[in-house]
Amino acid sequence: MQFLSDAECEYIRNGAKDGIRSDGRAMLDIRPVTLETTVLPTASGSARVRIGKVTDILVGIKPEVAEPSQDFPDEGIISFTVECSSLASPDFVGRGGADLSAELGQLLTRLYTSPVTRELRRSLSIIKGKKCWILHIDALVLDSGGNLFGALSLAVRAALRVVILPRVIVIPGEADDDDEIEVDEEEFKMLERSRDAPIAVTLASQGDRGIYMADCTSEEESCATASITMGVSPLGKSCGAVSAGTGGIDLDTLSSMLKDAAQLGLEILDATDRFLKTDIDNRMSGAPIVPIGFFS
Amino acid sequence: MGAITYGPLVRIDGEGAKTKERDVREDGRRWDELRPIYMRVGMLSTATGSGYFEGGGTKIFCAVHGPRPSASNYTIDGTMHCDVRWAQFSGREGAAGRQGDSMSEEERELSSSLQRTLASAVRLENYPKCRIDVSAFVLEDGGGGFAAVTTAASLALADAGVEMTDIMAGSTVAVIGKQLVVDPSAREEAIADGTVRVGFASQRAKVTDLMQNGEVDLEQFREAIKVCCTASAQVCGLMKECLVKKAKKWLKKRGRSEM
Amino acid sequence: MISEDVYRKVHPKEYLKRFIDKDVRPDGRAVSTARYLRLTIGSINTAVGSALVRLGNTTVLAGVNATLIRPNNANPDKGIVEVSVELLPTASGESRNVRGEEAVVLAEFLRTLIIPHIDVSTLCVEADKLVWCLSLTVYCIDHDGNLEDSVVLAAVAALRNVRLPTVRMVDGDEGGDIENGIENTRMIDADNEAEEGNESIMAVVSSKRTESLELDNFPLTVSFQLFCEKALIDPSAEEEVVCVSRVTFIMKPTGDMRGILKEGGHILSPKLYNSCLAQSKERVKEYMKKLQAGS
Amino acid sequence: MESLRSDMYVTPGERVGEADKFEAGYGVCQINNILVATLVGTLVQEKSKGFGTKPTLKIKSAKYSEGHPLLPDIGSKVTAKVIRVTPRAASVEILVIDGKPVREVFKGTINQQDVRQTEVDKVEIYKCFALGDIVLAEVISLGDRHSYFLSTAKNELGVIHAKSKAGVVMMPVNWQEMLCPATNSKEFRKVAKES
Amino acid sequence: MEAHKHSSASFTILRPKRLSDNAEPVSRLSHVPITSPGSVIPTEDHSVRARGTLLSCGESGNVLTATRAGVISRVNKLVMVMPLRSRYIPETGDVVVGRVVEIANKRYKMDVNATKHAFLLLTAINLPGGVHRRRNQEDELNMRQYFKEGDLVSAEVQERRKDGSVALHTRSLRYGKLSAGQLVTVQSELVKRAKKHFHELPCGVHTILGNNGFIFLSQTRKGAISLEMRRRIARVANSILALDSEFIAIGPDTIMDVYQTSLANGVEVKDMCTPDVVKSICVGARSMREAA
Repeated sequence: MQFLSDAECEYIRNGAKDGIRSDGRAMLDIRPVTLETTVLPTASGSARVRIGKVTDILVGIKPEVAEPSQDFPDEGIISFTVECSSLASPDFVGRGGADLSAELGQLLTRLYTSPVTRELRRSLSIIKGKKCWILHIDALVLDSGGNLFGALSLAVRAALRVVILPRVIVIPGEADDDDEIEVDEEEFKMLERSRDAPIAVTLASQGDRGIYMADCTSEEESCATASITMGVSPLGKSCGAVSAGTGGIDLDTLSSMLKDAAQLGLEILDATDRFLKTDIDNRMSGAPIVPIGFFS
Repeated sequence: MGAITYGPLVRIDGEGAKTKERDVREDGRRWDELRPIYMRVGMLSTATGSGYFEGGGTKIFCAVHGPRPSASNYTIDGTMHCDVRWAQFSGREGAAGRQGDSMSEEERELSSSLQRTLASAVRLENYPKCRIDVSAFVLEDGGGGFAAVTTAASLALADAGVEMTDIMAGSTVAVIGKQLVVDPSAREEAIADGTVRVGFASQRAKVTDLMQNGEVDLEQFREAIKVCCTASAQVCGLMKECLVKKAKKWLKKRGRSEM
Repeated sequence: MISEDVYRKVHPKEYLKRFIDKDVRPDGRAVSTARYLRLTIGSINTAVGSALVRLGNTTVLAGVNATLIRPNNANPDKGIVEVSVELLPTASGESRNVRGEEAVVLAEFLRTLIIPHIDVSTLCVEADKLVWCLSLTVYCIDHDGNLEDSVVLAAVAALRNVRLPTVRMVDGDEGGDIENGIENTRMIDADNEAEEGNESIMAVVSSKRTESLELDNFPLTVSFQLFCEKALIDPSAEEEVVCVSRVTFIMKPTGDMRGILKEGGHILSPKLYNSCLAQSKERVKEYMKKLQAGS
Repeated sequence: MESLRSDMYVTPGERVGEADKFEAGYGVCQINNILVATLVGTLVQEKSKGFGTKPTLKIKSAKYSEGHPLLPDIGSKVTAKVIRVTPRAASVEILVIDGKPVREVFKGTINQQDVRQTEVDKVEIYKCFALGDIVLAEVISLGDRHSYFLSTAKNELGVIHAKSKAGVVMMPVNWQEMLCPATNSKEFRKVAKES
Repeated sequence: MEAHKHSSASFTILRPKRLSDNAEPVSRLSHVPITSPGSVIPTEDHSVRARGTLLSCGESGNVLTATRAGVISRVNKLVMVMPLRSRYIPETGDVVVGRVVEIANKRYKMDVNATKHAFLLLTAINLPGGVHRRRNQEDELNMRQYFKEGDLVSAEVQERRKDGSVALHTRSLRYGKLSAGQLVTVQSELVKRAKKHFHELPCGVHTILGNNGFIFLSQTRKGAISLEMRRRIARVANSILALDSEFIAIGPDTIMDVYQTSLANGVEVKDMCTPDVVKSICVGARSMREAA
């Protein structure tokens, strides 16, 4: 966590009261996002998201055939590993990085175990109770300049939108239990239901009633008194929310924050879906994809 | 060992409960009714302050140690450390960390969540160079375990004589279909579409901690938060009674000894 | 002049000595008086057996979890009992691991005492296929001395309180019928990944818990702290810190002595030994009364 | 002026008055012009100390007697036990603060220059304190990250209880010597002047 | 309050550009003596090797090779390779902006974007009111009253000690704690050493160009900051960041050029960080630099 002097905090707070932020944005404006999918040739689906010039997240998906969990026999499994690279920031070295990684992983797990993604998980089932796809989603935080939750959820969603899974053929056995599967390495399908995947929106309050901002820079984050992060599904439902910070938020502000978060989430979902259309089309057509590279 | 674990046996599937459209709940409560609550403070001898909360099947001990010298770096303000644990047999699968050492992910998350809630009211600036340790232990979780931890921890802090600008209580609301269910039991929690948990500072009327799981409509979400706050305010009322009762006892005892 | 409080803090040993010389203890007890014991059995609904012991301020909670597992290859017809003791931060305020050593010692002490008295063969549902695994966890919630006695008593009370559901092994087909027909039963069905192949175990577990555990001739302990040629029964934390020598009598429920454990360099004279033994016998009667009243 | 009932119990967060009418005392804190209680106890109103000042509201804490110092503060008189002696300083454990035993032991340091008032440069710590001595001292600073800084410079501060090498409690002879009644040998200490 | 909120939020997604799209013609750089590790540095006799170079055995006797990528720099007979990008390397007399990270042992440890924390001794600061006296123990105990952890302080590099540590001082009225403003961080190479580092830009924004790449922006006059002034400060900040990403030296003239160009092009403040816009508004500044 970057730490600021009281004077800088005050500057940011007073600016927020006037509705202007240090980089000229209005309260709910989001910095330009740079998004690229299929950046990793070895992953089945991948995406890299950068927000502003700093926040930089890379996500790769690796599918595997496994057994479904006992509690949800007809669903596949989406498992997350988030790693905050200690190269990115000295804060990520040791405990700080581990804690943040855990926090980010928890949020993703919360988003992707919620009922809004049930159909997505069901589409990963192969044989009920016996075989399913498990998607190992590895996220790497390469650099942090605020709004990690938003960037991470966006990257995961984008990677899911373009992930391809090999076709699986079920060979019926003599008894019910003896079904076998064969993975066809030639033919691939995309995950249609990944359109259900949610996005996380974080709004941070600076302590003043009714004033809060979206997509905070790390400076703004370190002087925020409280923030809420809400998962927004494409239907505008909340699918997991957590708060952070010790300031507390009064009810009216909170209520309006939730409304704005939901609206902002829908806008982001809409914009990303429009943006990703060409990526998805390319992927479907099987056109070769040349990653642009890391230094762009 | 190659053993296959089947999970605790005490869990009974709640299938069918969802379809039952009744005016009252399984335990006969109204939808907006809390379970009977029992609270006590100051029953642990080694701690500076302690609180016990029991509501429905949920039973929680919470202890506050300190202010004590901080082992870490010099800090102008005091620091607070929270440690929330579930007993192995608390009935909450996966919540309890493995024996002995490390905390489970959930315990870790909840500990930092509790720290946030409490730190919003504790006047840490009055405890330079010191740390305050708050440790909670859930003996049994019959639903709403974490919300109750917040309540128990607040009681313990107040009992410890730690300066606070407010009293916090937690409460949970489950969304089952269209219905908002206040203070859900473990069974209701299991069948809910989504749950909303709020830590609430009653005097400042501020939400200090918010957590939502599952899937909830925006409107339901906002409504649920309001309902949570109302429920928390109710709990806060009871907490105050409990604290004042204890205070009277203390002062009476002191009055005698000073005479 | 220093006040009593200050003297107690600054010279704890001299403070205690002044009391013991007059045959009184700082909390008002006589040297041979144990603290009041409260025993609450079966208060935790989510555990198959539980007990809460309050010995003065010392508070200890024992609970038992039960799971069905595949037995150990070495002992296919024996269940498994796991014992662990944890000193919670509520008692010490230290974060975990800091007092891990003390907990490990207590756990080992408890394990050696308790395990031989549990008939693990009664925990077998079907040899080679399914047995019960009981895990007994004892949590020390408040530590005001004499954890040994409290931990052992809580563990014994919790184990005596264990009620397990009946388990019946069924075939695969039958299992399906039962699942649909009878309410409140839970099916257990899982692939057996052993080398025998794709054999699966099916069992039906009743919702009522009736089967209790065979546990007879269980151990009970009575501890004394040796100080100034005197034995303080049921020492408090304040006394434990000052004294170094400790004697623990391991007793049978009948009041007979089973063993004795002594640590520290002070001499236990035959006279003192006899007096301690007599006190232990009385104490065990008290334990038994509470155990029987609770169950 | 409104008078308060003596048995008015308050809990943390409870509003007790306005800042323009009252001063915030022990257990009361001001948040945006409002005074709120921060402790459990009874509300006490103290008359204003002089002309133009406001009366003070404070809490009589249920748990502690009034103004119970939980922590060492600058100016507190503490009783401490010496746990380490180095040529530059003596490390102590603070056991009692202003006559009240502490729940948690705090670490303190008596630096060479704070042992006595005069000839500060000539102080030899070994001739002032020994392991296990009980010392009366005063907190002069919150110190560094490990310990509070203490001083025994005043006459009435210093060693109040010490055992000789023979293990016998010694009697003070003068401000820098103590006598062992068993062996009749003298040992050097910075002795507190008994009042 | 409601008025300036809830205007529909802006959200732009960009596709990254290929490196080749951004590449500049190599010819423009040909006059700069750039080298890379292992390359032989042409030397005259009796050259003295310095940082970034290594004397190694070549086919025709000993040759000087570079150990890092950068610009070959010669001062009389001294040959060294200055890295193109590095952390800030403090030199005596530099004006820097630093952040207090720790207070201990009569000194403030300051983050100045260098490889090590610099330190500011209690004796090297001006006491409030400008009193001159020996610092006593009381001052030592009250160090937090002057600067706290997290505070931004402008200072001057007093000296680089032999052990590599860097001492700062604030013994001039223009140095000291910075308030009511915003910090912009850029690559330290872009802030050239100059006579003046404190500038009042024509738009009313006060800048402190720290040699270490920390640039502090605030309002020239005292008092409350108006909305218009905040916009200007934000525009200056974004101008500086644009220069930084285009690797153009940062000075009052270049800043103002970007500032004016962006105004003339009607670019909104918040849009000043997209790559295309950055390119277009930096054109003037670039040519200005190249002319110079």
